[in-house]
Amino acid sequence: KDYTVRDALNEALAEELEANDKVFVMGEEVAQYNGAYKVTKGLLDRFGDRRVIDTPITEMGFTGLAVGAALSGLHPVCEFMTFNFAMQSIDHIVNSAAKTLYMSGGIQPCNITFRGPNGFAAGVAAQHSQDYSAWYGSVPGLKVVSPWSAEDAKGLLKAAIRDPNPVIVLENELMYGQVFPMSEAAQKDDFVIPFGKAKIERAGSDLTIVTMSRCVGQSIVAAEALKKKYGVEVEVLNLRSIKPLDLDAILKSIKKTHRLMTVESGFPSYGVGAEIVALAVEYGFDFLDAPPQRVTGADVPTPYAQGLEEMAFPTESLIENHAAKLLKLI
Amino acid sequence: KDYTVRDALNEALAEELEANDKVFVMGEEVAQYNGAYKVTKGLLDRFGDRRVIDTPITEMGFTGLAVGAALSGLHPVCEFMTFNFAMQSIDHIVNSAAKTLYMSGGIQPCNITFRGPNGFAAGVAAQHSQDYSAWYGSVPGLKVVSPWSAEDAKGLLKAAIRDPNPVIVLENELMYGQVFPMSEAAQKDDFVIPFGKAKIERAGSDLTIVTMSRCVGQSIVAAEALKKKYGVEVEVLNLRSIKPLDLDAILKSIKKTHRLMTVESGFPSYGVGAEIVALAVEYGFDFLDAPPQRVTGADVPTPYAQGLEEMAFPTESLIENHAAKLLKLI
Amino acid sequence: TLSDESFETYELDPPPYTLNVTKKELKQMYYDMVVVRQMEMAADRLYKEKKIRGFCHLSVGQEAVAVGIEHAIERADDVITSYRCHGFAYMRGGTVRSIIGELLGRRGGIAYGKGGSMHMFTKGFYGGNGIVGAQVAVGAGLAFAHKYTGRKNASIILYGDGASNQGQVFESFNMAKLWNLPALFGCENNKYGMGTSAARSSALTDYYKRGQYIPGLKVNGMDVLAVKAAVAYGKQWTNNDNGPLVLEYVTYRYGGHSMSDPGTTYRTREEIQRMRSTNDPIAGLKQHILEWGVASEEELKNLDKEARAYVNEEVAAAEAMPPPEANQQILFEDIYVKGTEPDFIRGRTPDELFYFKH
Amino acid sequence: TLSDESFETYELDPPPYTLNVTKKELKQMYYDMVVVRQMEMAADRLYKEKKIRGFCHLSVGQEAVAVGIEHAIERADDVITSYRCHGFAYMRGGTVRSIIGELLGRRGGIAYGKGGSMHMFTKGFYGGNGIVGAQVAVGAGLAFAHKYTGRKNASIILYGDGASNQGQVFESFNMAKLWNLPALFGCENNKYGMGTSAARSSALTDYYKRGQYIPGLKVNGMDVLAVKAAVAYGKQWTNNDNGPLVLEYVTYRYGGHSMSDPGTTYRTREEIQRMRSTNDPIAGLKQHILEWGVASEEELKNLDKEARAYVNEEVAAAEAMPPPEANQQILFEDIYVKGTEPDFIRGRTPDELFYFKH
Ligand SMILES: Cc1ncc(C[n+]2csc(CCOP(=O)(O)OP(=O)(O)O)c2C)c(N)n1
Ligand SMILES: Cc1ncc(C[n+]2csc(CCOP(=O)(O)OP(=O)(O)O)c2C)c(N)n1
Ligand SMILES: [Mg+2]
Ligand SMILES: [Mg+2]
Repeated sequence: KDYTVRDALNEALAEELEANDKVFVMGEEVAQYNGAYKVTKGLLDRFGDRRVIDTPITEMGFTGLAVGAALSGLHPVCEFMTFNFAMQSIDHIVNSAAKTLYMSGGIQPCNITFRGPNGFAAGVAAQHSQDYSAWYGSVPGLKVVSPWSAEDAKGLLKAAIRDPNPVIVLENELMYGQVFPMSEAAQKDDFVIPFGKAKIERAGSDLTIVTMSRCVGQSIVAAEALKKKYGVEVEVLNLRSIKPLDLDAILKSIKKTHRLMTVESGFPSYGVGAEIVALAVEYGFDFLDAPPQRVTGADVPTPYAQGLEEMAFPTESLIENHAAKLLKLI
Repeated sequence: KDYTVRDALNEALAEELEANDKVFVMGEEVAQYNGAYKVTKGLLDRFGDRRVIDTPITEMGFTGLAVGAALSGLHPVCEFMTFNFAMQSIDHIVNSAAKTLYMSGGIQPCNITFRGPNGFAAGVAAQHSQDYSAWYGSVPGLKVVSPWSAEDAKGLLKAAIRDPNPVIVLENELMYGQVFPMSEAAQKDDFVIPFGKAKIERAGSDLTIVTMSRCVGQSIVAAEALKKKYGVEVEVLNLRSIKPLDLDAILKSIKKTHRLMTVESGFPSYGVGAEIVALAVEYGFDFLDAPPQRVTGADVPTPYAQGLEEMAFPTESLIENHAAKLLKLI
Repeated sequence: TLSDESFETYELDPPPYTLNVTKKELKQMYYDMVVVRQMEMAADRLYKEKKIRGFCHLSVGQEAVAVGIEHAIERADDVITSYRCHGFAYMRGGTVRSIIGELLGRRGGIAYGKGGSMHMFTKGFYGGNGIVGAQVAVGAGLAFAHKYTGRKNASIILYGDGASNQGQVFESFNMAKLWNLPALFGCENNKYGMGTSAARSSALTDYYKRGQYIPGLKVNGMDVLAVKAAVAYGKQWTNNDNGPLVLEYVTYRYGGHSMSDPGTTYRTREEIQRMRSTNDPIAGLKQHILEWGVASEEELKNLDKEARAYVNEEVAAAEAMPPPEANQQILFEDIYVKGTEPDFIRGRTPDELFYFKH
Repeated sequence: TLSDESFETYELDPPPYTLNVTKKELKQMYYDMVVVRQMEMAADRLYKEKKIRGFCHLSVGQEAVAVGIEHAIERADDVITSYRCHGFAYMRGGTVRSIIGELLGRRGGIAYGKGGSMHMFTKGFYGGNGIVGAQVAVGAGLAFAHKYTGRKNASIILYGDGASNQGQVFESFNMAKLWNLPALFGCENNKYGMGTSAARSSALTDYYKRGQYIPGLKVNGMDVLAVKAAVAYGKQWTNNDNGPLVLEYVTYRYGGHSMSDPGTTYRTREEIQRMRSTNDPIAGLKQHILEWGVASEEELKNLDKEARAYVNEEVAAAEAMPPPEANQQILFEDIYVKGTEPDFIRGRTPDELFYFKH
């Protein structure tokens, strides 16, 4: 059966709401409006306004409130209309949610899930386009996932809700409408994807691309083109989990391909790719036959005009082209 | 003449307040209390309460207000008692300050300086110990500096105040009381240090240590010990500037030493070291004879107990030891 | 003379209910409102033609706020608002061509195609801000700067009924009162924040009272003259060093929240229809103009035509403008102030380095 | 009977000025306040001996707040406060040994040496929060959870006069009122936030009125009985589904803001002396106890002694406790819930990897 990513997220929420009364969904426009991007569609009708709650536009306040509810034993799913707005409440995510278990010496857990679209969308300009993967990925006490496919979306979100720690689910608005096949297993209500395990979406022997979220699909397209044009086989590793990172999978792949390229759409400096490359050389320097390189967003606030916006983020052809360069095919 | 870092910062502020009426200082306890860490000591007495302003404890509000004043043409110096509290207002730093010039197509500059202590201090536990270098370093539109010595502190802060862009000055509480010699030139009121240039604090030929802030001093001590014990010469590069990074200086040094180690006290994942290592291998893979490696803080919210806290951050002996390992001396 | 229902006050003497306006200004206000509406309708059309990307928040129904404010202040005063900013950008001196050009992502747009619908700036106009509530604290800073430099100017700070709950609004109120800043906070209450009605977002929907220790003034935001009178009074208030004021402009948005919202799932079509037919700011002023014999029906029709022709021309000119060239030079300009850029900026790959010539 | 000056109200009927307390409870309250003070004084001493590191915020002078609150609520109610938390941690069931142990960074500390002075948690006590104002929104969430699960319990949410200006306080007020949460917000007004007097930080220093649309109750926070009465009344109020209430506990901190602040640069020694000699909560209760013949001077002296002996014993026990072993096992435990950790955690170098055994 085919699912959009949106459907998969919606199903994950519905199943978890159904399974556990401690789970509730809270955020701006999640209830009556059915979600700004319709991810929570139908949940209010089905579960009522005790479980599906529209908040005022007060990110800091409702994030703190959700964290408090989690400390008290509930399992909130806190939606940010986009993660850009979570910058107003990042203090609660980091200081109130992520650090409390540790600061309390282990006596005060915080089972909460923060979710919403992350990164750029189409034509929404600088303030609505930032990618926060690396920021959240740096914070001990958090787990951070970034789904690509519909299965990823369902399995990771359900795992997030069940995980007793604070988990950040970084979705992607441009993926909500994309359709993916969904396995029988994934359609069941017990389907979860374990954190910290990357998935080989395309096996290959000549180059490892480590990537996440929307860039996974772009990288697969690029890999197919590279195969067609040059006969090379690129391995595409879908990270799924930003924290913890699957170091094993990365090392295993570069042991095989001896070449590494990362693809992400965040800013280039201090991003996800930097960490992957650093880990790869710290632990796998001798496997590498060529300089590992990063394909990223450009170091610029996102411009509005389409032609400029396109230059600010990786495209399939850019990925293909840079991989070909790295492989010295061009 | 000898200066503490605190004196150097204080002098920088006083000189810039003196030089330009558009400059004012604002923050919690900066005026009557003379600063939580006494960096602004005497400024209220000297410049009055129009120029040196105590704010309520409302980081988001006063940061936004300072940004507005900057948009209007003033040159605010906005102190955070520590950068941990700036998480409450990071939206203004990123979305209101850093991105506005670009979003406006270049017509609306924002000359503002954000400063305050960053990173861990002694025994202040998880919520008061975070290092934000990599977060701010990732944001286009910002410049980010991190002084080590008294000269750094004075020259970089003055350059920050004069720079027409938003600049983040990441100080370090543990350094405020440290004493450094200050050159004649640096004691003058026209002394500024250009952004984007790293400084070789100790020249060497066997290993490059790229580091910043307090870790510069620790790395120098480690380098001296390595020299004594093993006769090796370690080059210590003080980054000074986190954004932009001095890629040239890093490459030049590894071209000479063929080995790279980074030292910082932030969390290990997605930190400053990752970016340095990634740049080094992207652009200098072939110069490197050994895997570049990172020495960082541990991936843990900062614990209170002293023995644990010590395990959470690099020490001189840890730096020495890991460098010796990297050089295969042990 | 303004209607009795123009104002309600909170710990404040009401503004005078009489107001001197020249015939010329009345016609100008009428013309301005028509231009703003025409411009927004052009944007609506262009959006539906897929020529405008991303978000696009229109102010149809709310024209009296932007127009009334501008007619009460001077160029040296400041205005700041949210993403729903086209009308303000126009009234602050932006041309329709540059505004529509921006929506179309053209190099000749008001932000050179970099900002889009939500981010427009011009002299005395500080955006066009995309983060709900952020502009309130920034706006307090504009007022701070006026006071710091001893200028007798007001800062007009606009935010929505939804935004009014943001904590930084209260933080700004507190500082503005403590420091006696010349800030005219003003909630543009259009009854909804996206799909959430005021009563579902706000424990107290008397937005003009929410300054608590700051006097408040509620004004009929569908009446451009009432808006002008209120803001003129407010400007006087701050000029006299009375500190901040919290205004509430009661208005209504006819369309959806943004172009992607049909705007009819959370309110009835009747409600919208009723507002349009009984409260429309343009129709309202028209009636006054006719009643007071300022101009004839004929003359107003001509003004309508003139406005429409002007907007059409400007839109055509905007459509004719080229987009910014997609090159690194243009992509990377204006991240930093010219001449103070780093040596280079990194693009998407290690090869995409753009060096500035200093 | 409480003094006439115990309360002031805002859109609220005042609580009864009479209160039934057993002799036993009065003595217990006295004892509790003395223990808290002795504990804080022990912390002061240990800090000066350099046995306590970092920040250390004491509540000497403010004991009646923590003690009065606990005597008005049940274990199943919740309390949350700032870093100035030792007294609350004790009243919520933490032992002096575990609290002092925490300050000393011992494994037997209430947070196993990981939290230190600012971060203490126990059943029904949610810290010990270091970020000014953050606990207010979190506290609203505790109230939300009570309501969600249908429990008739109150959440006592404490914050300072300085913290009261934080925007999220107002955001929390708004949600609490909208959703009718059983939240007893309470500003512990000790007149200063660090070196800033209330009037320099707050445009309205009537903190009990700052809920605006939430009724308020100001209570003499130097009178433990008034605090108990006010909180009992508040708990009744929330139990009756009346929603939130904003309390103000007017109190005073005798010492500096934290151990590094002498506390005498921004206020006069006379002011401190006056508060100590005329308003001390322990002396105040003592007088009542004597007046009402609850106990003799002798008995109270014995209670004092008992409390001091207890605290001394506990402090000695705390000093005898070992610090946590400095190993990776202990360093890395409790970052994540046991059994749900990642495979490994990275320490400071690529070699320092700690693997969890799942
Ligand atoms: C901090 C933040 N949260 C959420 C959003 C998404 N958002 C954009 S507009 C809006 C509604 C605002 O309503 P209101 O303040 O009433 O202004 P109006 O749109 O009615 O003019 C929301 C939720 C945002 N841009 N910023
Ligand atoms: C967000 C934030 N800003 C600043 C600080 C530093 N700080 C700690 S306590 C304090 C004063 C708080 O005063 P008040 O709320 O009155 O509480 P009191 O200390 O008097 O109990 C400040 C500024 C902080 N911890 N968090
Ligand atoms: Mg609205
Ligand atoms: Mg206080």
